[in-house]
Amino acid sequence: MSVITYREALRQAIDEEMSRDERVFLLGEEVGQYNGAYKVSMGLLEKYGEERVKDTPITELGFTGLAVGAAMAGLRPICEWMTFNFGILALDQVVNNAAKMRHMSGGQFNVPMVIRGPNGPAEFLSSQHSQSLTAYFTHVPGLKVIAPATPYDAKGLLKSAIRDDNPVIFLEGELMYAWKGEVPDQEYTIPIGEADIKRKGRDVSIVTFSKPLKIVEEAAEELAKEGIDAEVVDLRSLKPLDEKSIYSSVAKTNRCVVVDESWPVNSFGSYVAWLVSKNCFDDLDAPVELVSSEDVPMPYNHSLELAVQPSVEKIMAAAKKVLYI
Amino acid sequence: MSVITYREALRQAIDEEMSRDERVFLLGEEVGQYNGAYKVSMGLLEKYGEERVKDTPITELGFTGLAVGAAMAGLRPICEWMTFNFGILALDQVVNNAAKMRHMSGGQFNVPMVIRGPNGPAEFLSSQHSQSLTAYFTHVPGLKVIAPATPYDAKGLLKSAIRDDNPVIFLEGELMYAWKGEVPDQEYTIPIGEADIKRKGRDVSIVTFSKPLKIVEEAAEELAKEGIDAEVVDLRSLKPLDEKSIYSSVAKTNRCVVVDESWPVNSFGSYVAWLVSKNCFDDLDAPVELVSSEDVPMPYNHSLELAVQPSVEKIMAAAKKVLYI
Amino acid sequence: MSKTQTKDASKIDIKKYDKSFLEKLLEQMILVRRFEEKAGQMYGMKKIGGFCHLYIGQEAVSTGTIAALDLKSDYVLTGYRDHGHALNCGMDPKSLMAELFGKVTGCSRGKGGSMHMFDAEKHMLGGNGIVGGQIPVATGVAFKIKYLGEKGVVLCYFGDGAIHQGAFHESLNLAKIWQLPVVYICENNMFGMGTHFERVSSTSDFAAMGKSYNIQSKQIEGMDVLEVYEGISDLVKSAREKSEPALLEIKTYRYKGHSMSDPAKYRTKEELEAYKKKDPILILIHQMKEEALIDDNKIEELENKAKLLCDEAVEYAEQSEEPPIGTIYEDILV
Amino acid sequence: MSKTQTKDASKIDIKKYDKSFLEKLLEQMILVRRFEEKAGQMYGMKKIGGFCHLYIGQEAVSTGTIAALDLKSDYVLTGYRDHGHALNCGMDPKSLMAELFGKVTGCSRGKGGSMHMFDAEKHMLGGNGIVGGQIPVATGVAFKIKYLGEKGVVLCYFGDGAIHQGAFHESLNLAKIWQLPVVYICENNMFGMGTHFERVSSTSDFAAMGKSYNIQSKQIEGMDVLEVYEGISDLVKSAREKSEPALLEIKTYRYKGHSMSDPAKYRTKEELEAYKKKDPILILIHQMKEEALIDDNKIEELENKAKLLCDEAVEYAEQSEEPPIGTIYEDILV
Ligand SMILES: Cc1ncc(C[n+]2csc(CCOP(=O)(O)OP(=O)(O)O)c2C)c(N)n1
Ligand SMILES: Cc1ncc(C[n+]2csc(CCOP(=O)(O)OP(=O)(O)O)c2C)c(N)n1
Ligand SMILES: [Mg+2]
Ligand SMILES: [Mg+2]
Repeated sequence: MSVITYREALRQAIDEEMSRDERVFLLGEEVGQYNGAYKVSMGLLEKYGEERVKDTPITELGFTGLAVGAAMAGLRPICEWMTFNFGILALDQVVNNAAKMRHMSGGQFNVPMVIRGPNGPAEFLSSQHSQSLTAYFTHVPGLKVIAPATPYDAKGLLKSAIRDDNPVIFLEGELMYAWKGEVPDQEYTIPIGEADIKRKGRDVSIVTFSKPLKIVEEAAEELAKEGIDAEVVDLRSLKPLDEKSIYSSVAKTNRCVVVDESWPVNSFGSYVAWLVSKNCFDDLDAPVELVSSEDVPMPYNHSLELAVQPSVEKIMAAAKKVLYI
Repeated sequence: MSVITYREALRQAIDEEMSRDERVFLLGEEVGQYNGAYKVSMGLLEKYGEERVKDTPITELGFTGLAVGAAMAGLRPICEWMTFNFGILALDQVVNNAAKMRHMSGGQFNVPMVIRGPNGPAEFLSSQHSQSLTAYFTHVPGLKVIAPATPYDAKGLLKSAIRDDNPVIFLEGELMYAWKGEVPDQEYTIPIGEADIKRKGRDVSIVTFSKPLKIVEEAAEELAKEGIDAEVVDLRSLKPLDEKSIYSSVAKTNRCVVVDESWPVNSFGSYVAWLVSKNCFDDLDAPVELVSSEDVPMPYNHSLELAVQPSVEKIMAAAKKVLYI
Repeated sequence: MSKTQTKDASKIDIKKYDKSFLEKLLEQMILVRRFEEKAGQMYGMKKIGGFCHLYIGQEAVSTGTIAALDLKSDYVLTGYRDHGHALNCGMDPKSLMAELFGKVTGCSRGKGGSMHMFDAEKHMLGGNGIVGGQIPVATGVAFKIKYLGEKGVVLCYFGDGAIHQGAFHESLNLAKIWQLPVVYICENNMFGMGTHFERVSSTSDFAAMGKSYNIQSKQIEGMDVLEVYEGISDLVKSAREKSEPALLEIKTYRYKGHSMSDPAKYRTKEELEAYKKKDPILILIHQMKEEALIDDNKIEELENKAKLLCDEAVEYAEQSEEPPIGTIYEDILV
Repeated sequence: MSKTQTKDASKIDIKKYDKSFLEKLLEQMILVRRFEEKAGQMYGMKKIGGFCHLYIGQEAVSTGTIAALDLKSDYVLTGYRDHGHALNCGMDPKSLMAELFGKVTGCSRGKGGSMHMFDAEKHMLGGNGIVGGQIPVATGVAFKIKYLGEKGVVLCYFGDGAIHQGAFHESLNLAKIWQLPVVYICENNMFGMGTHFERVSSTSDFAAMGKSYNIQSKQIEGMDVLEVYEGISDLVKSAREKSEPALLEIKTYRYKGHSMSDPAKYRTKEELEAYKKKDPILILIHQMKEEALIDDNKIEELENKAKLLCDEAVEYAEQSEEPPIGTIYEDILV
């Protein structure tokens, strides 16, 4: 085991898969000479050359569509969006081509590509640059969606995503790149579609994914100090979703809080909250709570932007609420 | 009262507002000389001239952004998307500019514009042309979202939308344009944000909006024959959402089915289902059911496309399920 | 069409071509024409639903351009008006008609319909319903050719309406900076739905668009299939040999409305009749006859063959099964 | 910069300008420079966070172009590198600095930050963080001018990186077919983040892009503010008088990294030093001095004034209140 950053875990995954399979290539803005806006692709241009590490112009729609075509024709592109905010410009190619090509062609074509980059709120960036767009992808059939929160999960899942024959949306986060964690020295992959219980507990299930995992874990620690034993369910994979792991946790705790840093209205988190409400109806001792960002655009001012997002306090309050404390 | 089509109701609303306020103009593909792909704008070019009825090139991103700028600067554009499927190309201008301009400028600029056109499944069009993208808009703070299902509601709400100082997304449907209904001969508007109980009932609340209203009403009739008295709550306005009307209906019936023709995963319908699960926790005698489209792209074959979508039978089955029948 | 007109129109010396090559071009154009007529008829009988965009009038474009390809290594992508391209790629009329009927034996298993004809083997990569949506995708197919060091070329078709879409411009820039072997073909049939292209375009020479990216570009007439063939050939050659993109605007005309539901009131009968006089099938027959390369018997033979293929296609489609309901869950994820 | 170089660089006869006009240009450029230096300093002190894109080196562009406007009827829109444009529109440095500090007294009430400077009264319409996102919006502002029969012009700024975005191309076509009074200004500072424009562009003369839309287009140098002023003036005039769009590429250079977090390793020190010799402030001072239109006292006076304004701005920002938490629910819907 080595302790490495989330950024380095991603880099290793890409590096290993590029050396394993020549059809894998990386494209995006600043991925090459600049080594990535967030340095995820550090050193890859040097190692694999300009043929396989492509700096693109700032044309998200164009280069994402190019990746779709390359994938249809047999390559395995990793398409980096500098941030998912800019991916909205490319959404047509994702929703109408990547996700539907196999369907429209009656199963003749696969689109084995990964779209990855930071999603969700960062810091001091105001509303156009700080938003979680998870729901735009989980809503659409034909895509897989992954959102790991630790270096271990990130590496193992990114490798699986690159090997997957479907279009996979891989959600990272600016503020997560520097996070550290243990990663095995030998090769491994993590299957897509399996949640991970990050903390075992009996009193309340806190279900989350991506960046909020950290504050969920902190909240669980704090709750423990108050004698409340929270179970932390990290979804990791949103689509396909490991419903079983969620339900068996809730069957045990009878209480559920979902934490998703997206806006609340039809967020993926709200969907999970409904799934639990419906499928654990007889188990639940309290309504499922959702801790989300406020339904407002992200302000630049730091106190405001913190106030807008989920926090340890808000998660603790929600946990206590479902426990009627 | 006159009986007119949904299409004609929309046309009247646009016509009346264009003659009331010179700043109102209409732009989009084929809205002028062709009188609209679905003939909503019939006769408007002739009446208002080329200055106020603008045929655009096929550049959704460009002309939607143009409408945002015109609105910021004081006009009141009605921007027609030939269908919402094509609006994905314009989404950046909606999410990052229309919805956030007021916020980013600290309240200095309003964006009084309406984006309207058919959304949701039509017939025989396969997956790129037959999808409900409601969730893409309801998810985003800074937009209002309206989805009326009768000529009366369409006219009254479109007039309110045009007068509203915010960006309003107005969802119609190809298959609804020919629907008929009574509309007053004198002028009226309907306030945005009020649900309408389309049928009173005691046994189960069926909450819906847009095109599914029709099959919900049919299902209610069928259920009535079997002695089940369904209340039909037509949301009409999704954002802002009239939660009170939903909850008071459920408080009465203790059962709830939500019908939304979108894909299920984090659909607006699933959000409403969660809201009800949470806020009517003590009232509910059964888990809230969601009747949605299947989580698959729309096939061309007609039997398949019908199988994919909500139907009278599916709604009846869900109603019976929550009644444990 | 009068003889003088034809002579004026044709700048091409037909004598340099093999008779069999010319016959093949004619055969293909006749097949496309008859197939589309049949599709229109079946639409009228409600065997086909939804949007159905016929290609009648434009046959010379896809026939003349695809004739320059070797579909073992080359590829074709187009928009929703795709029946002609599909047939010219050698797809079986049966699988097309069955697709139009929504049958499970259709090329896309009844999932795609008129706008989504695909054939992986024949290198026909669709069939795309979003105006301009196929342009970046085609660019990506060309990227794969270059990446793998293959010798192929991609032909990417779209209409005069698509040329203003950002997707087109972003693609051209990518294709140029990476020198990708793709020929972008703008089939300018004068209208995007009901809109004459001049009402929404700032130029009437779309070659200018390519030139601003330093891409080899030209505008040609598209009613004479040989003119089209010659117009594309050098572009295909330089794309293949030098790995570089090109843009070709081909001026053409559709005889029918935009789709089956469009009465096409936005143009005059006279305009339509004038174009019908420049009919691509008539032009080629006329040219071949002038050089005694074809006679009426042969034409009748080709017509009969096309008719038979189309009749068989309808019969096949009629008799094929509907897709089982369970297939709604198939063809989504691998 | 050596005298000969300056003479070569300047094709402009400075004598035809009023001294007060020239002083105003100099004053503005100095103000922008000192403001940006102060912003950089405050960023280092963590008073400012996030992306902060400084305009140092490019002053002549916004100063020279906005000098040709009448902001009672004209409008300005730009991208995220917007402090210079905001100051040149006459926005108060205090409201800018307060915005950078995230204070409620900022022009955007602390909601927008560096990338979102807005002033409805001064006709500064942002400040947009999405590369190319402002281009259709600016086109819409020009649409409103024409719709209401006003006499205004819109200047729409963006970078060399933005010019490949579909949004740019779609806008140019719209502006041309509807003859809208907007001048698109590509500030080509050679880099989009770390990417030299030649690596991602198929042309090194972006005027070609405009010409393909039959839009009046030219490329000029952007280090001499008078050259910029003269370059824009006739375009503004024809936009205003004939209601037609134009495209102006202005070659410039940014001295700092892309944003505060970019060490700019992708370029050489020599390149940077060479540009610093063509510094827009130095050039104008040099030109004015040669004609005895300014002396060191006056320069010092302008410098002091700028310094004072920036110091006051910082003090104002420091002392302003944080926005109350409840304001998160404000400024969203009317
Ligand atoms: C992005 C998008 N916008 C609008 C449409 C609706 N639409 C379908 S075809 C068409 C006209 C296209 O014209 P053109 O590109 O000239 O092709 P043609 O139909 O003439 O072959 C339009 C507007 C669409 N399918 N996709
Ligand atoms: C659509 C979009 N893609 C990517 C980015 C990230 N980004 C911000 S600035 C920038 C470079 C832009 O360069 P240029 O247009 O030349 O402007 P400059 O920074 O040189 O002023 C990039 C890639 C963005 N903000 N928006
Ligand atoms: Mg056309
Ligand atoms: Mg630049």
